Amino acid sequence: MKTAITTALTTGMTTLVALGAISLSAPASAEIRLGASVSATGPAAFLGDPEAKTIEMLVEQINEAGGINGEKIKLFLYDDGGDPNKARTFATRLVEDDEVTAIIGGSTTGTTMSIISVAEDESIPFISLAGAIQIIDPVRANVFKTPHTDRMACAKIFTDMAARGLTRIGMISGTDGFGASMQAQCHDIAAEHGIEVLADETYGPQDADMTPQLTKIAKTEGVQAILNPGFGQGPAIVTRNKAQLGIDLPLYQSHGVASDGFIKLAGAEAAEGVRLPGTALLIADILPDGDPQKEVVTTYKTAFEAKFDQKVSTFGGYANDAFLLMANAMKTGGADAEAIRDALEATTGLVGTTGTYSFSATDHLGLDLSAFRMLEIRDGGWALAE
Amino acid sequence: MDALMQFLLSGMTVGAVYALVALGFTIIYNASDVVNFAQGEFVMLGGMITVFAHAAGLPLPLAALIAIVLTALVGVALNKLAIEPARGAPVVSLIIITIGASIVIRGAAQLIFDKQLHRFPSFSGDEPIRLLGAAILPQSLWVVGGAFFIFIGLWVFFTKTLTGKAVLATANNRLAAQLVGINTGWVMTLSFSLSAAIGALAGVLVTPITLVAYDVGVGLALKGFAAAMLGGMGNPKGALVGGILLGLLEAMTAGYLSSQYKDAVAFIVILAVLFAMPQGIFGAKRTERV
Amino acid sequence: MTLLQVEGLGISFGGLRAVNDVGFSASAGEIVSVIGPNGAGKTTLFNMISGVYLPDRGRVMLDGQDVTRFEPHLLARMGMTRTFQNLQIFQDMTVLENVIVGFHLAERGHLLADLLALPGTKRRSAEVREKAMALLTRVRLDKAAEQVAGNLSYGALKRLEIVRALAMSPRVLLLDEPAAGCNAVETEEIDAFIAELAATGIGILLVEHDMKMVMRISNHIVVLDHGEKIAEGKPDEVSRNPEVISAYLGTVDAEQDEQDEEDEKEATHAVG
Amino acid sequence: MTFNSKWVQLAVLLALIAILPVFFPSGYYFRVGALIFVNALSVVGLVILIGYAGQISLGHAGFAGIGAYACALGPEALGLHPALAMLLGALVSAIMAALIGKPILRLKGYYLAVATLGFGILVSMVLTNERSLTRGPDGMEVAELGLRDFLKGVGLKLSSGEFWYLVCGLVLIVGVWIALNLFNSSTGRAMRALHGSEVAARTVGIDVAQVKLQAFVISAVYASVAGSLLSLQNRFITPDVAGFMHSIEMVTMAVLGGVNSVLGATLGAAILTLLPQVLTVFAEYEQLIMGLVMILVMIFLPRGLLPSIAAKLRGRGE
Repeated sequence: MKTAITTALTTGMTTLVALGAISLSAPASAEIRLGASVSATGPAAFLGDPEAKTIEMLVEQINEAGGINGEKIKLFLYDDGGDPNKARTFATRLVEDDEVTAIIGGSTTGTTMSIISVAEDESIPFISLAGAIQIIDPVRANVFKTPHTDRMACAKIFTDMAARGLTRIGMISGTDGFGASMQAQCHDIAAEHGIEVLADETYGPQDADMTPQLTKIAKTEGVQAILNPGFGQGPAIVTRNKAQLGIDLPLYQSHGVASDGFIKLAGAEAAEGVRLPGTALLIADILPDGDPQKEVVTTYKTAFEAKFDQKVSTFGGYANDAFLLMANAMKTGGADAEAIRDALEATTGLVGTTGTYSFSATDHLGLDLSAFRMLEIRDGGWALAE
Repeated sequence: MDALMQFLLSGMTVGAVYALVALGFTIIYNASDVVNFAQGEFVMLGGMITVFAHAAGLPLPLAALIAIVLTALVGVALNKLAIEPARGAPVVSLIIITIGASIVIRGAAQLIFDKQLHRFPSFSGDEPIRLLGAAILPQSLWVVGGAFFIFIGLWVFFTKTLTGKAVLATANNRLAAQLVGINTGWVMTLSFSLSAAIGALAGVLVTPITLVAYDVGVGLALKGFAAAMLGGMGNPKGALVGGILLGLLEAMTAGYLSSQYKDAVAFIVILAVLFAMPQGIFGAKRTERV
Repeated sequence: MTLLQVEGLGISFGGLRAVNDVGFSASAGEIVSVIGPNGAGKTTLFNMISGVYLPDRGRVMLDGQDVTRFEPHLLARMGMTRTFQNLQIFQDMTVLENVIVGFHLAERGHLLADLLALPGTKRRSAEVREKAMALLTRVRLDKAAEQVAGNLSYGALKRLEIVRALAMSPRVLLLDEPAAGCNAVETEEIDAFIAELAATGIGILLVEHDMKMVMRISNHIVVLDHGEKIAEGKPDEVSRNPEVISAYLGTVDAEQDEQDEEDEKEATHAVG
Repeated sequence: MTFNSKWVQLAVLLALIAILPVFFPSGYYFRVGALIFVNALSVVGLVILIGYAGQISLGHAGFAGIGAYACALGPEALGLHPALAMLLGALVSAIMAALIGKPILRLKGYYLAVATLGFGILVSMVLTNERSLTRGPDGMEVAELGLRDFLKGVGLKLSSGEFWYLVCGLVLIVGVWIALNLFNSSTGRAMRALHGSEVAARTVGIDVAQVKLQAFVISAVYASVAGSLLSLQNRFITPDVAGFMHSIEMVTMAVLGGVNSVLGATLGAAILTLLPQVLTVFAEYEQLIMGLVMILVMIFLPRGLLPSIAAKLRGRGE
């Protein structure tokens, strides 16, 4: 009897104390509050890690330069670990507790979708860093995104394939969110581009050997090229396994591995000739001086690599672009969520690392294929394929 | 035919990776009845430390040696700080403790190293060896060879050496082992350092194939655990056979059925085996004494 | 009339015949003791009769029905239960709860009724609680009813185990060394209690080391050695049987060692 | 006895749920509260399985996944009302648990652990791979429960956070009530008995296999309902809900708080749900701290937080 009461009281006290501990950060005033929830750890860490670093770096830069219209940006940055449930909790926290006026984040489609419902309910402008098309199709009033969609990546790849006369292909996709989503999108639009998918294999995100799948693809009659949507170690292993098996078919990777790290992991020899759609960021050095993106990619790349002693990746670029868009909208919108949203939607011709953004009421991605560049790995480095 | 050969070789390679992890489970389990869910982290540490030591300019063999020694020390620390103080705790608590330890090691690795994927060069180059129309990387032979080498080592250790028998005796009856003069504390230290060293060696061997990052341990531990249970926990033979079997199953399923469900087939087979043989393939039958 | 009949029962462990071709019978109200040196297979025999081990050979008949290889809980439903040489107490439950569990067959209702605490469940619970208290009072454990069982002394636990078995109103009760580890006073007490039980018509099968006790209360004695039945009969017949005497005299020392070793194994097993 | 500990425990829980919102500075706290209740619900199920019956499961997130996806798929594919879909999910989970529990529960210790683990992984694999049904790893949107609009219609206006705080709190109370009923019932005692000594339980007539199965099925239903509540609340669900780490998280919550105690397990759920929220300041060290907490509690408070603390307090009182 007495035990039960003590027990019960203990539970109560502990819960109270714990709940009290959350509210350590009390809101201050006269600043623009920007929220971010990215997957800095967990299975999507190599998306979220550069994203988190980029956002922190840019906020620091802009505040050092005097802020936006004289107002400093206060950043609330959370790590959702790639867990959509956590992402939703952090989104709620950003909106309800930190009272932010805008959110950047959602490294994966799952976390993005979780944040969307909060952003939409509370009418907070939100720029997502994830790829799936369902984020902006149908268009939601407050949701924007910076990366190209998976569908656009497929289109870019298929266009290049068709131009080379490669129309019958085999696919090998990762079963993680990125790979699976792109696999489905590519299937959807293959026929439009006159591409026939003859073999369709998958691998788990932690798999160590893909030779069985590749053997199957190579044995499939008529396959002219291989496409590998995925990120993480999978594409590197696929590339190495393909070389190991001596399969002499052109290999296309996705924008998911567009970083120097990929060449290192796959090995320059095995990666030679691999093509993938990438952004200007990867080829900042060889970009012609007249290129409209030259300045923005060089600025970002220099700053990031100097600060973190780590190569830039496309994903950090997405965060860079999202922040540029948001900061630009805040110049006119100030700290008012609705005004920021309207300003975002009115954005035209903003040059980012990923491409040039022009939003409209019917287009919350604002990119076209022109900014996607077909890259090829040559002599251990990136080169323009076109 | 050459397709089958390729599936077999792939299965052997992957299976040997699992077997290496599973073998690491064996010693700690034999000495303490603890299934160490942090075993995957030893593999990760082996790979990561080697990567960073190598990047710092050390020759690969020296880097690997340092990785193995450091990981062995982590194993000893794990025993002293987390396992010894909780001796006699129920299975659930021990699972939580070792999983907690794996989270700690992973968290520390993420802080000390980074979150990137890494790899170092294969030991004998990347020129594939052709075999009956199939191709295998020389590094795969290192992995398969390593698994067999460790298996034989463990088998000799447990059946032929006094120390190995002391380990088994400690697991069987700690008090009795102490009474016959076995220093059980030392046996535990030895077991954890050996297990950790085997894990680290596995990490060194497999990194050129599987690549390494701070978070690869969970997946490896899961598959290694499944392999060890399939073969019968505690038996080096079981670990080897369980690992290779699991690898072959996955490769055959990927090759002939569906690559999507290769992991599913592996687990279904494990469930089926456990229904028929509740102690795994080579597990010892225990009669309930009342 | 014959309540329990055992015919040609045998089991082997890894080729070793632990018990071979053992048979005997017990009637209602009768106390049948199984004696023999340690390692003779007494507990193994009990384990086979009570369904804990599956015998390789032979039959067990309960009330004329073949119950060989029946699971223990089915045997319990048919009125046969047992106690254990090395206490099998529900350590984390209270003393009272231990006995209430003994009433499981009388108390159990529909699972949903249990989950929702329906009135029928509560009523049965209250009834059983009362009966359990009555049983505890009988063995002077009523004061300890709300204590966690693990805290009780060894002798008290022995009594607790017997009343737990009694709770299910068995027709046949197998007692495996009920007085082991008890002092003289406690032994006498248990002794009297067993006789009392037999008088109510329960058939009792007893394994006991205390020869004085066995000779005093048994109606019939079965002697095992090396897994085989070497003698059977009334107490005075058996005690004069030369084969029995030599079996006992020959193994007195070895027996003690073996016993110690077994206890130790058990102890570590329980801890692990 | 006019008052027994079951009612005290329930009253305290009810009071906590009712009074805490007074101290909530913002709507976010309702969200955290609701999450705690959802987690606590599945953990109470595990208390029945692990604490009462002594059987381990490393795959219970699989049932949470079934419950969660029932609420996502039911309305879409079968046109069911989400509330009915939740019941359907619980039913499917119960049937699955009964089917796989039968062979699996013969296994013991680590072998049972690996078998349940396999089951959980199979469920999450099906959810990930059956794209045509579940939309794969990117997850799918979940229909609105509709109850909040109904309440609005009758004049009770609640924010989404408040509404789910209330709903999950109420379901948790019902769940705790049922678990406490079970504890002191014939079936509950049978579970605890077989936990203490399987062989002794059998000799008093307990059908051990059946009772284990009952515990497994009941805990599966708890996990399933918790999964359903999570997906209805989040309006979006991914296969992560059925993942291995989620299973581990559930077991950790149960063991941390005290696996023999319903309230303790609730406390465990509260702590592990709150910890990442409190630790956002030290995001880099979050994992490290989380792991250390797990180890330290298991070493120094082996029976779990609440029972150990309660025992200490009691010791001082005497």
